[in-house]
Amino acid sequence: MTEMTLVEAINQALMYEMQADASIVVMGEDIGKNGGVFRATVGLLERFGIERVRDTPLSENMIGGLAVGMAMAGLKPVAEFQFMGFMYPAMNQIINHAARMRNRTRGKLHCPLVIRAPYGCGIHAPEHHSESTESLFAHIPGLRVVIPSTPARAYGLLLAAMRDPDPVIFLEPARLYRWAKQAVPDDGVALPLDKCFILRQGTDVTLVSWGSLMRETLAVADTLAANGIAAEVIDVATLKPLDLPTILASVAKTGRCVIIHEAPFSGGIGADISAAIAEQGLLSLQAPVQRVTGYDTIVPYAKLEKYYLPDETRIMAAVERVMA
Amino acid sequence: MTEMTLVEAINQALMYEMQADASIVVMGEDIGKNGGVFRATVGLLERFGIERVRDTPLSENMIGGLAVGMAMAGLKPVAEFQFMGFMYPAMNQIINHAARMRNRTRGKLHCPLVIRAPYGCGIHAPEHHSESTESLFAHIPGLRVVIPSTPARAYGLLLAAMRDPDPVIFLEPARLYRWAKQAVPDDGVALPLDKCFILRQGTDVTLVSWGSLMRETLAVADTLAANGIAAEVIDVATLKPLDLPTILASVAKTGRCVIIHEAPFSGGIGADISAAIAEQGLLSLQAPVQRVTGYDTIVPYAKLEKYYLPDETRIMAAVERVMA
Amino acid sequence: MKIVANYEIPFYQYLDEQSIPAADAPALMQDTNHLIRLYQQMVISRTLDNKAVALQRTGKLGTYPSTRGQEAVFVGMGDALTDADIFIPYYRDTATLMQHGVPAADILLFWGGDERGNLFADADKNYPYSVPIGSQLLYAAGVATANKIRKTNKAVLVTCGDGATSQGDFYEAMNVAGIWQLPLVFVVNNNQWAISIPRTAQSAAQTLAQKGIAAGIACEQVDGNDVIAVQARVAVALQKARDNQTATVLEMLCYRQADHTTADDAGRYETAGVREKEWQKEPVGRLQNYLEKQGVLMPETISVINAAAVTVVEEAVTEYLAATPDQPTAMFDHLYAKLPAAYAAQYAELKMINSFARNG
Amino acid sequence: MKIVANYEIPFYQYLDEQSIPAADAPALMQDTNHLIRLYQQMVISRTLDNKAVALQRTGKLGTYPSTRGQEAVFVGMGDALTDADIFIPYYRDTATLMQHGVPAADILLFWGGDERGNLFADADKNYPYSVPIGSQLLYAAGVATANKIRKTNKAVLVTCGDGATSQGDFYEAMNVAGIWQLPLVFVVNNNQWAISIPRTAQSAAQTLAQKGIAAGIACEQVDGNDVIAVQARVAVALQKARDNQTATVLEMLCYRQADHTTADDAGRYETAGVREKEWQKEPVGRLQNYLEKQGVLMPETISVINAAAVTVVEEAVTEYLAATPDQPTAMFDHLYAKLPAAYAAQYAELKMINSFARNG
Ligand SMILES: Cc1ncc(C[n+]2csc(CCOP(=O)(O)OP(=O)(O)O)c2C)c(N)n1
Ligand SMILES: Cc1ncc(C[n+]2csc(CCOP(=O)(O)OP(=O)(O)O)c2C)c(N)n1
Ligand SMILES: [Mg+2]
Ligand SMILES: [Mg+2]
Repeated sequence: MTEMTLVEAINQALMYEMQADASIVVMGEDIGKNGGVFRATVGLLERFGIERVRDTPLSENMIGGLAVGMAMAGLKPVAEFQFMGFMYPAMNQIINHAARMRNRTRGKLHCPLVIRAPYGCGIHAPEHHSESTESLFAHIPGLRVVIPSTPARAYGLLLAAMRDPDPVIFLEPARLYRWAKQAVPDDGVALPLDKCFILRQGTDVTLVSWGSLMRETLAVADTLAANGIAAEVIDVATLKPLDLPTILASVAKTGRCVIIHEAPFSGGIGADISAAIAEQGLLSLQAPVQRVTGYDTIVPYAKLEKYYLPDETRIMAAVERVMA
Repeated sequence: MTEMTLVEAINQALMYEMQADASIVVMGEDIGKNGGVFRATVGLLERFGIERVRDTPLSENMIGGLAVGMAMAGLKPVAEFQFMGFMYPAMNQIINHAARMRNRTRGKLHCPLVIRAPYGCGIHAPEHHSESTESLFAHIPGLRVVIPSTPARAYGLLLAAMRDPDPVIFLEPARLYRWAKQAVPDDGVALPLDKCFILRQGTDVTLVSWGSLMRETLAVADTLAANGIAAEVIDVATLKPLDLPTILASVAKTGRCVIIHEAPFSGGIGADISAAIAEQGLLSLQAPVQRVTGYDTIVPYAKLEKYYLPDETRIMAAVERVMA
Repeated sequence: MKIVANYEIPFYQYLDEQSIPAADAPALMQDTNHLIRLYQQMVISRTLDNKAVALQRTGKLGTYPSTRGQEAVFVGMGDALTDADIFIPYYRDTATLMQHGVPAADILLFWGGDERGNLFADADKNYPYSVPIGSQLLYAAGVATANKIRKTNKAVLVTCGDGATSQGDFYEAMNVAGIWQLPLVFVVNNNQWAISIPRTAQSAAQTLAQKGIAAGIACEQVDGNDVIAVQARVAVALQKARDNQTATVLEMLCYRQADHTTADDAGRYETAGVREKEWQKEPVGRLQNYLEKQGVLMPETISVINAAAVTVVEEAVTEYLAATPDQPTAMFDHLYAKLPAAYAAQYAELKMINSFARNG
Repeated sequence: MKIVANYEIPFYQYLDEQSIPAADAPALMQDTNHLIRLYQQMVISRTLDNKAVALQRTGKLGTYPSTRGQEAVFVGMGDALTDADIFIPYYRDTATLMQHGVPAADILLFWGGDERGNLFADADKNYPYSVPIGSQLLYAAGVATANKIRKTNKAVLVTCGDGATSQGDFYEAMNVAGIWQLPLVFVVNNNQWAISIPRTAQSAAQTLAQKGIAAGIACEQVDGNDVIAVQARVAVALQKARDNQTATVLEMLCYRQADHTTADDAGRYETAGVREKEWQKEPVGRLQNYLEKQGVLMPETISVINAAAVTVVEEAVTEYLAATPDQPTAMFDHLYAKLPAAYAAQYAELKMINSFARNG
């Protein structure tokens, strides 16, 4: 079985599902001949042709609108946005139409579309190439928001997103695109879209994260294990809807929780999780929940971005605080 | 002293500050001769002329961009969006430029603009006229998000917004525009932009809300008072930055807290507040914090919207839960 | 310096303000039965419109946008559309929807504040109203793209107002329609106002039609008070869309003979006398005059047509007013194909509160 | 049917591919000193560009967008701009910025991933780079509006690429510039590519210039490999902006003689041989030929110009590489005029962690 990177797994999922489902149309800027700026769509044009692999004019609002229309008219558009920081022009179509069309028409029309975009900092790219604004979408009823953190989960979750009858915002951690390889069988098996993944069982503390910071979170769990502390590690993966029961059950067991995300603190999804733990699990908590997040500021340009991103030191310090 | 409605207080603040500060330019759709669809800008055109009271072409993205440019070039634009549901096309300019220009240029340029929009449901308007998506802006570093709930606070906070050197999203509860009148001296005195307002002192429970639901929240406090329960009532008013110390101090005193907002539950700012109370005030809490919010769905059209909006019954039920 | 490109904007009018036919008028000008059908539809449209305004005034309908004076635009389009075409309206297109199969009662239900007023929505025929100005133009391009990819040979017709042409959406939709050769017809209902903003304050472009030049698509201006010109030019554009897979933008010149909506008061911004002057061009009388001069429309027939329109409208009103309220839980029933477990508790709470309300 | 509007798109070229001057060439064609200055600036631009690419390849610079082959566009504009004009660049406009007063070292600092590379920003002269494609066009309209309101008599010049013309922003900015009569000049650097998407896939419009017709503003196509035409037409447009408060859009035809950025590989999508063919039209050689044929540019002078350019660039590189790193806390220092108390703890944490890092 071939080992592959996260971005290769994305590609494999697109290939698989385009083959399986003729209604899928992949589109975006530079996704055709160029294979996408991160090479996620490499080979699709050659295999499926220009009707189904469509380079678009340079307009994100238009891409959003096209996707909404195509979805309503019987196709399954999978639109790539080059970076999450360039999704904002499409917010109107996403919020005011994609998320609402099923409800508006009481089910007569719906918007089975997938919007893919790399997100997150740490790749030394120019300004606006480093956003983690998943909160903006996770607040919108009618959407699903999904963030994979490994090649295998990227494959299974993207398949699920493409098979879901409702709009899915699928955010890919650019920093992990080529980080580690993993065997990803091309078996067409989708993963559930509203379940957290328990990556490690543990009894002492629950570490909750998603996307790019799963890497540091797992590293911290390793260090803790070496020190005899068994951390339970949860990859939230689907941010909307949020699978709180899995998280709550874990914290009920461990009594301690650290939430780690890259997005700014204020309005981050960490707040939803921390609030739910406190409101529903108050009695089982042995220490206040700790959140380790991006700062409430703008991700710096390449030279300083490493100071923005939560690292193992900051996560470990938080673990120490909940264990104290 | 004249008693006036909230929307009249907005108008008074605009009048005052345009008189005081020649750099203020008010603009938007139908804000000139028509005086704004809610009449917030009535009389401005006649008094200050078409250079400073500018009806724009029908394009929100353009209004956002114009405001950013005008602000950088030495004016203080105050842009009206007709409804919050029509702000999304301007997100790109707001998030990618207004919020970042000062940081990007290390202070050489900045964006002292105010974006005003009515928000919230309950006015029997068509779809998209009922949004409460303040969370989307409150997550963005570099912005301020302000929501008044009375004529006097609308006046004082809007003055403060117009005097602030950074971009302010100023959301006006449409449901309260003409609800109650209040004496609002035209004294040009601004209110602080990063402080919660304690509307009532109390020792038994803290009720935290903002905007349109302050009305129901205060009504519940009245009912509670009649039953011998002293509720402390806080109008958060500025959602970004969030004045947590005031809220935490109150909850430290009362040990119980109910947060009430109109926006959907998931990703609502109630989560930030609840999480902070639990994380920082765990020991003083006598019951888990309760949140009473809009449902995680799309605000229904006029006929059903009353079932969406939290009412006194739902708030009271939550109070009973924390008091139990 | 040399000239590398040249463009002309044509204006089509087949029946002028004095109801005199133009020399180049299409065959439709002689097709009496067809013209009487158009007349009838305009009468129904105006009758429904008057009724809707009255319902709103008495609290029986929500905010409503009148179509008064714009009947030729909506009816001409509705007539040109075939059953196989797809229609994507903005919020003012009630007449076109009715001609394209939507019951008048649904239209009232929508403006009454009930999502079930959108139940006509159908990917193969009519799409729901769009309230965010201009946004429908982009998803219309998506619908046209899907139909092109799926080789359905359907034409898509999408509409917007003059104000909407200032949105980037309008341009972006035309641009992709041009480069992807989409079977898409854009109709701009230029009723001269976007709430209080006159057409002349939206753009320095001499015509709105010429905006199509920016996208390399065909563009025409049409007398929107001349239902014959509207019908004929829309029909031609739809045919080109079906046959050649090309896009067209048509600007219809008319005048909003009413406030923007029932929530508006045009008295604040409309110069006195303009509306009355523009009324000389209004479409219903213009066609009626022509048909009368032709001797094919008698006073008795007009009475019959008016009475029939009243009947149609009254039936719709009765049906609308008889509609039982939707369930509060409907707000969750169609949020997702299947409500995620995460929202089950909210659903249950809403249901419980409401059952109390019903019982209590 | 009658024709109600007519438009023509002119194309300006004063020095053709064979370096032969046109009959209608402006006085600039005879102004040897001025032409040599233009030549010099293009040489500096190309020298800096080569150096920047080399720095990136050796890990000393971040992703960088080459301006190779587009020197006439940027230098022609930079020359036409006066000190009193305001320039609003997109991300590729390094030469124009340099001519308008920005030190080359700042440009390197920006592409090195340091916000201080934007320290030239100044509401009265140059605005910072804009990365979200097309967005600068709208705030440029805002800057022009402010200057018009403030009666500064300044002209504003804003630039974008061919790909950017597909954004609604482009159209919306032109539209408001038209209706508000803004002193604003739009220059489209049509280098034929938006990353891998050719100009021909962006729009069915025969020229990008004609997009201005949609906004009722003047529009021209210019040979963007002819620095004389670029300079002259931009100068005329700026003058009209200052004198008449009117907007113009200029499409500059050139060719991107490089990958999109150093992160791109055009080999994946660019047809072999096209770049070489287009090189026949490139601007630096074209002007050099002309000046040599005129007998005003000697091989020695060329050597001197080249050497001087190398010196300018080397000095900038030295300064850039010597820049001490910014403080991590800088990410908070300019977030607001005064950091709200709510973020003080985060600031303190960041500062503390960093002081450990420095000490430890
Ligand atoms: C994006 C957006 N902005 C603002 C509004 C509020 N609004 C409703 S109708 C209207 C004017 C539309 O004018 P026009 O496009 O000419 O259409 P008309 O109503 O005249 O038919 C405005 C500004 C809206 N619905 N959507
Ligand atoms: C809104 C937005 N979408 C996508 C990108 C990614 N991107 C960077 S440059 C570019 C192509 C721009 O082409 P063009 O406008 O022709 O300018 P050029 O780079 O050729 O000078 C794209 C798609 C971006 N920066 N901003
Ligand atoms: Mg109109
Ligand atoms: Mg280009």
